[in-house]
Amino acid sequence: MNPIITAFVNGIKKSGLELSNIVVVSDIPFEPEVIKEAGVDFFHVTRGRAIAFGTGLKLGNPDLKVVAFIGDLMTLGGNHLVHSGRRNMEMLVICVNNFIYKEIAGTPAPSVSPGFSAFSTFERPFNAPHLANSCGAVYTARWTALHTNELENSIANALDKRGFSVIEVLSPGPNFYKEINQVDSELLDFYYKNSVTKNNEDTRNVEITPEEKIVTGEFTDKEKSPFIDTYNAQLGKILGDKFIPLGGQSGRD
Amino acid sequence: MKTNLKAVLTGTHTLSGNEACIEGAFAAGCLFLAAYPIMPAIETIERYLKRSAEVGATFIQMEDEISALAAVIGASWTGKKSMTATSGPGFSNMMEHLGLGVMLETPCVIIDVQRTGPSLGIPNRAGQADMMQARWGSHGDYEVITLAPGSPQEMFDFTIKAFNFSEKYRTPVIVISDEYIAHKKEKVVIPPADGIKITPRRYFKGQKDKYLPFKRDKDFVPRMVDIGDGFKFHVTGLTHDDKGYPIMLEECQEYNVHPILWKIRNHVDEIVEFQETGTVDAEIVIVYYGATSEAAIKAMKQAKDMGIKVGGLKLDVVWPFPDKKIAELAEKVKAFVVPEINYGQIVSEVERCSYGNANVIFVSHGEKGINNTDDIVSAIKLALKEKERKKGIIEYRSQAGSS
Amino acid sequence: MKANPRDVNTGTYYMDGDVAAGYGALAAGCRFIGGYPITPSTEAAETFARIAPQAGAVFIQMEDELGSIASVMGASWSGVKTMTITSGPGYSLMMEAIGLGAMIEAPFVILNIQRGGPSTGVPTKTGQADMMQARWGSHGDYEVIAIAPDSPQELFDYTIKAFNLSEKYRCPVMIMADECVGHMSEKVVVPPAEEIEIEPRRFYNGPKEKYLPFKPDKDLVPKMVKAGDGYNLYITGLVHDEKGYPIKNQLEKGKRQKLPTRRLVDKIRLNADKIIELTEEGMDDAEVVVVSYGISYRVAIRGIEIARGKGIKVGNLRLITVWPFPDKKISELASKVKAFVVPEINYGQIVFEVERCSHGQANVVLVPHGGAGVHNPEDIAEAIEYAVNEKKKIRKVVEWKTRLEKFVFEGGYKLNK
Amino acid sequence: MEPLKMIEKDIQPMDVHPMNDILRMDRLPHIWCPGCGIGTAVTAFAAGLDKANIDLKKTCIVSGIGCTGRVAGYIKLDSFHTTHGRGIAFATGIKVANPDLKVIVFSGDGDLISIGGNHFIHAARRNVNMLVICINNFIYAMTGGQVAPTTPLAAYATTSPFGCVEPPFNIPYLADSSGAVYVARWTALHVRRLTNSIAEALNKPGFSVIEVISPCAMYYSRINRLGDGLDMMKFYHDNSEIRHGEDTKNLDIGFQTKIIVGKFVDRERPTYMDSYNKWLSGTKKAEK
Repeated sequence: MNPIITAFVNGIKKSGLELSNIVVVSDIPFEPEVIKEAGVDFFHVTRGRAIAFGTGLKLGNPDLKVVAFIGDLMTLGGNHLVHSGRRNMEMLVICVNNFIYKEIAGTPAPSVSPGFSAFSTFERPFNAPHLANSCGAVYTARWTALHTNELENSIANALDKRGFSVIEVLSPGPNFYKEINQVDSELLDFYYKNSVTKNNEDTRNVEITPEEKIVTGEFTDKEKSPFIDTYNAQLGKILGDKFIPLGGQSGRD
Repeated sequence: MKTNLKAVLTGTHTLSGNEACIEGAFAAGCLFLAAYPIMPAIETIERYLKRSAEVGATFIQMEDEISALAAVIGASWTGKKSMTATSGPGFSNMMEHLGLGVMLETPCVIIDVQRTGPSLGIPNRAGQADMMQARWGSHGDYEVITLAPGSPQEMFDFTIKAFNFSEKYRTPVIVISDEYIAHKKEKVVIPPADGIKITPRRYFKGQKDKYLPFKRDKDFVPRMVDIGDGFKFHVTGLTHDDKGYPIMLEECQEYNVHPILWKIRNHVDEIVEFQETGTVDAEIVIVYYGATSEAAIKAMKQAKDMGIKVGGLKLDVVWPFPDKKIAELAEKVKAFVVPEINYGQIVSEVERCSYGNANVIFVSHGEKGINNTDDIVSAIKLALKEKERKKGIIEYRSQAGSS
Repeated sequence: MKANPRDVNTGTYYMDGDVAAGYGALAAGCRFIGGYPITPSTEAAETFARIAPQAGAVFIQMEDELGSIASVMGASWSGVKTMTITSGPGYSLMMEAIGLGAMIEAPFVILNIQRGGPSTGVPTKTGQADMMQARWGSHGDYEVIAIAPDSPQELFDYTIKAFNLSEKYRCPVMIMADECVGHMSEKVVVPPAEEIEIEPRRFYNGPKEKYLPFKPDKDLVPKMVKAGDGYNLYITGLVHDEKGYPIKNQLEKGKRQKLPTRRLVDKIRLNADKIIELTEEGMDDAEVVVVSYGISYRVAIRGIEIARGKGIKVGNLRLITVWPFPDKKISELASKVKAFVVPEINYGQIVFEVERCSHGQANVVLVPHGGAGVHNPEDIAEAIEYAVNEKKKIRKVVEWKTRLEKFVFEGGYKLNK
Repeated sequence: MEPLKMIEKDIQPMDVHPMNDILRMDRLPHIWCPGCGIGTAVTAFAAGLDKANIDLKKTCIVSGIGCTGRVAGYIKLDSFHTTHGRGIAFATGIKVANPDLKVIVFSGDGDLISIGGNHFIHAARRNVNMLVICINNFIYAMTGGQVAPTTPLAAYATTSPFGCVEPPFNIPYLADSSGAVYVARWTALHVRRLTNSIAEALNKPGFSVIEVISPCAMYYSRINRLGDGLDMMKFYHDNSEIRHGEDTKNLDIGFQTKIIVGKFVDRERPTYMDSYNKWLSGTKKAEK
């Protein structure tokens, strides 16, 4: 099984949350067996819209714990990422990044995702943790597919946070259905040799460049009022008793 | 107009539909592609990238399909023939900019490699369910030209045609193929460069200060200039006058939008292309396009062997629809059989244009996709059996498919 | 089920159509609207934002239309009734997601206040040119329900009905109003809650382990649960089986492969008779029938009056539900009447459907209008007069040359003074 | 002193407006309300174009939708008024297809940062050579005063009738963290500095962003009872502070709080076309 998915499932278990309350929204199709084993609800939506879909789930039922998987390197869904960060929408985003290997290795990449190998190898990737941090995420981290244990802990920590959390995972991208179970040993070896863990590093310094080692770690961990709290506080202030706050079962039929 | 010699790979090659499409684009003089990778259109982008350096063409992978088409329209105004390639979900995302392309009257080509829908559907299975979307997908009134190739060779030819149409009528043109043709490898003959007819861009040749970006010629098509040639023109997606300045009046809306439709509607006869086989004395005519061509041709043969008088009408240009041709055939034949890999799209157009003069039998999706020869043959038999003139489409549902 | 009194602002108002739609949404029990401002639909979003928090509902302005419709579908699966509000350009952006909505069978409503198009067009003025887009705009095969209200009161009533239909058939329902209706101020009566009929969500009540998210009932519509209720849902936009698990392409092996997507179209097509709502008037001895919808209907009434004044027998058919299209009704009428006259604020959309369903038995005359205004009733009356006098069967849609067209292209109208 | 110099140049005989070469005089008067800051920004832009000493023939301007989206229609360059939020994507196509052109995207906060946010961050990441001028008036004005991603917390708008509940974007920070090479912020009051900034950025290779804080007298200040355009200008005068080189993360704007302006980022990074050409020559070599 893909180490990220395993780490994710273990991470949820470590967090001690009620599994049935967790909803995973993803633009990558997971194997149904994985979801069954994890015991969570799962939505596979159109490319790039996982975060926006998750926003609706969260506001429709504020008791849910939403996890969004994005596997498109924030291309289609970049806007939803920055805006949800700004709102501090309570959700965990796991961004699976398969771009880097090709960027750095400089050699023809293994065909982790057919068709993607030749594209835009000259483009600089996002510094995802920094971007997330700059638009307001309360928790950012980066790990590789090799750091399964750290990733598990990180997922458990992030699920504990109230606010928008982003974990970037460098991995062969499960862009297509069949690849979800495959991991390249060559790639893991590459991660092993080329990454260094620096917790609490300023996100400005964690950009991935061909010259330097990949910095992994937990970078941001701050407290900020999540969207629903801000919403309830502001509207409660103005509307007083007339306002029915979000959360609990109050607003639902 | 001469084509870039390096761009034309004269000779006989074994190419997949997607590859042939790009060769066609290069032969037509395409120099810009903006796209976002999506199954099953990826090979077009790969092929383009592989060949772009020697052709001198530019490529950019945009962040989504919305921006891909926006970039294509922008690039087209710099004077480069531009295109994008996508599949269903991406095509849906492009809908807003299809409208912009129509309103700015920008020549560009969109390749839609259809897959099974709706939504994410089945990415590696062929479908033909974007046909109506190609015509009606964007808001507001417009007409498009859509070509439906049925083989890699046609992918090559039609892509060139698409560029020519787009330059001639200053409009986005859609080449709607599908996963089957896109991945099918076949012999493709690429003629010498001087044997390829290229329609040049209709440039404005007059005085700089006299240029009006939307002043129409007699055929309702306005003339273009390139950015950076000093014309200092303005174009807008708002309803505009000849100068390209917005005017929010009913009269201007009529003035602007009606001719955009006329430039296609009044030239339907010049645009529409189809291939007829044995329709002269046919009792039944199979109307087909794209991936179902193979099965339809096979079915035609089988039916003929059984002694049935059956003809075929292959739609090369699907939009604008060959209304007149269908209406004319309807008066002669007993029924139309329309196989499609969807649940009824072009068949309703056939129904419309047959004016109740012929029955319309629809061979739906079929659980066999493109391999539905036997379904088509059975449908032909059903059509023959049906003595009454039925109102509405008769759907042939294969035995295994009925539940 | 009756509406919740908390959601219903009972009373008689003088309000515009957009506002009425906002009131209607809340009365229907809408708990979530994800929207993005776009003229001329913004007032509906503003209204909902103002009245929602007091009823425990929420309005969020998303970053774009792609986000707003995705959030709406998410909220729908979280167990609440949802809607999004937009106009042409935003509607075009939503196309991909509408396919997802059809596929995951999320009930939600889209309010589209149409404006003059294509592209940015005329944002502040009316149009009816998104009608075909509503049916065909997303890739792949699916069916939707589309309703065309013609007054603020109807925007209230039919917003509620749209919610009811979406819950009943678990499909996206479009309210295809236009700028004229959206910005028209009229009397709107909001009835007491007990007079408003609400369709509850079709929740599944059986044992958890037996739940199959896409196992249909007899009417081909499956039952729903809420995310987070422990059903271990697997919902995907890929073609899926009853469990919701994606199915793979097996066609390469040359086998037959039954696709469950058939049900998505059948659940509407086979229930079409129950869904379709029409009004007709003066049909008994009609020689010509005017088919119209939305604001064009109200203009057509005047056109018909003029024609009737000249002694022509005209029937008036109004499509309240535009999709699914009333094939049978048109076909039936076609065998009785001489011609159909279709006034619509576009250059021909629904008219082609009328042409299709008339099966060559009646002529079809289109009275077009490019948008940014409504028809001149005289044009409609003249088209009726022409239609009744035309002896030949014409094998195409006759496009009536309107006064506006003559004025602009033949009357020497100068746009730039 | 630049606007003055422009006038001097054309001072005799004055039968045409000094900005005749840059503005489309046949489209005036413009649509902006009294007290709006967009006109000021356009004037500064026109002066900046003049000062930048670039070939105006090879310059084009792209706008999206909105009040600021109309700017392209008043500038006498090759000008494009495109769809909502897609100005940058459209401009990317122009720039990549013809790298000789100078491309300017002039649009509003809702257009560029809300619906166009994705194109904004991606173009910055790619470092596509263009200048983005973003008018920030804290609200969607064209549609009648809806909440924007720049509306300060607790400020009122028609779709946040009980106060905005979403923290606003810090546009310079977003641009900086996505990779823009030149980031500045001015208000509509800082005409001279804005002009200089525009001229400077026009000659800067790479993705440059200039945010212009502008009063919206019709919606933002009316809904929030902040007076008219002049009152807003007074507010900017009293409450803006120039801090060049300030760390972009400190540039948040609250409701009627201090506004820090200045040039914050000015750095070098290979542009998209640089990387593209480098890559292209690499592949060409590899083929040989």
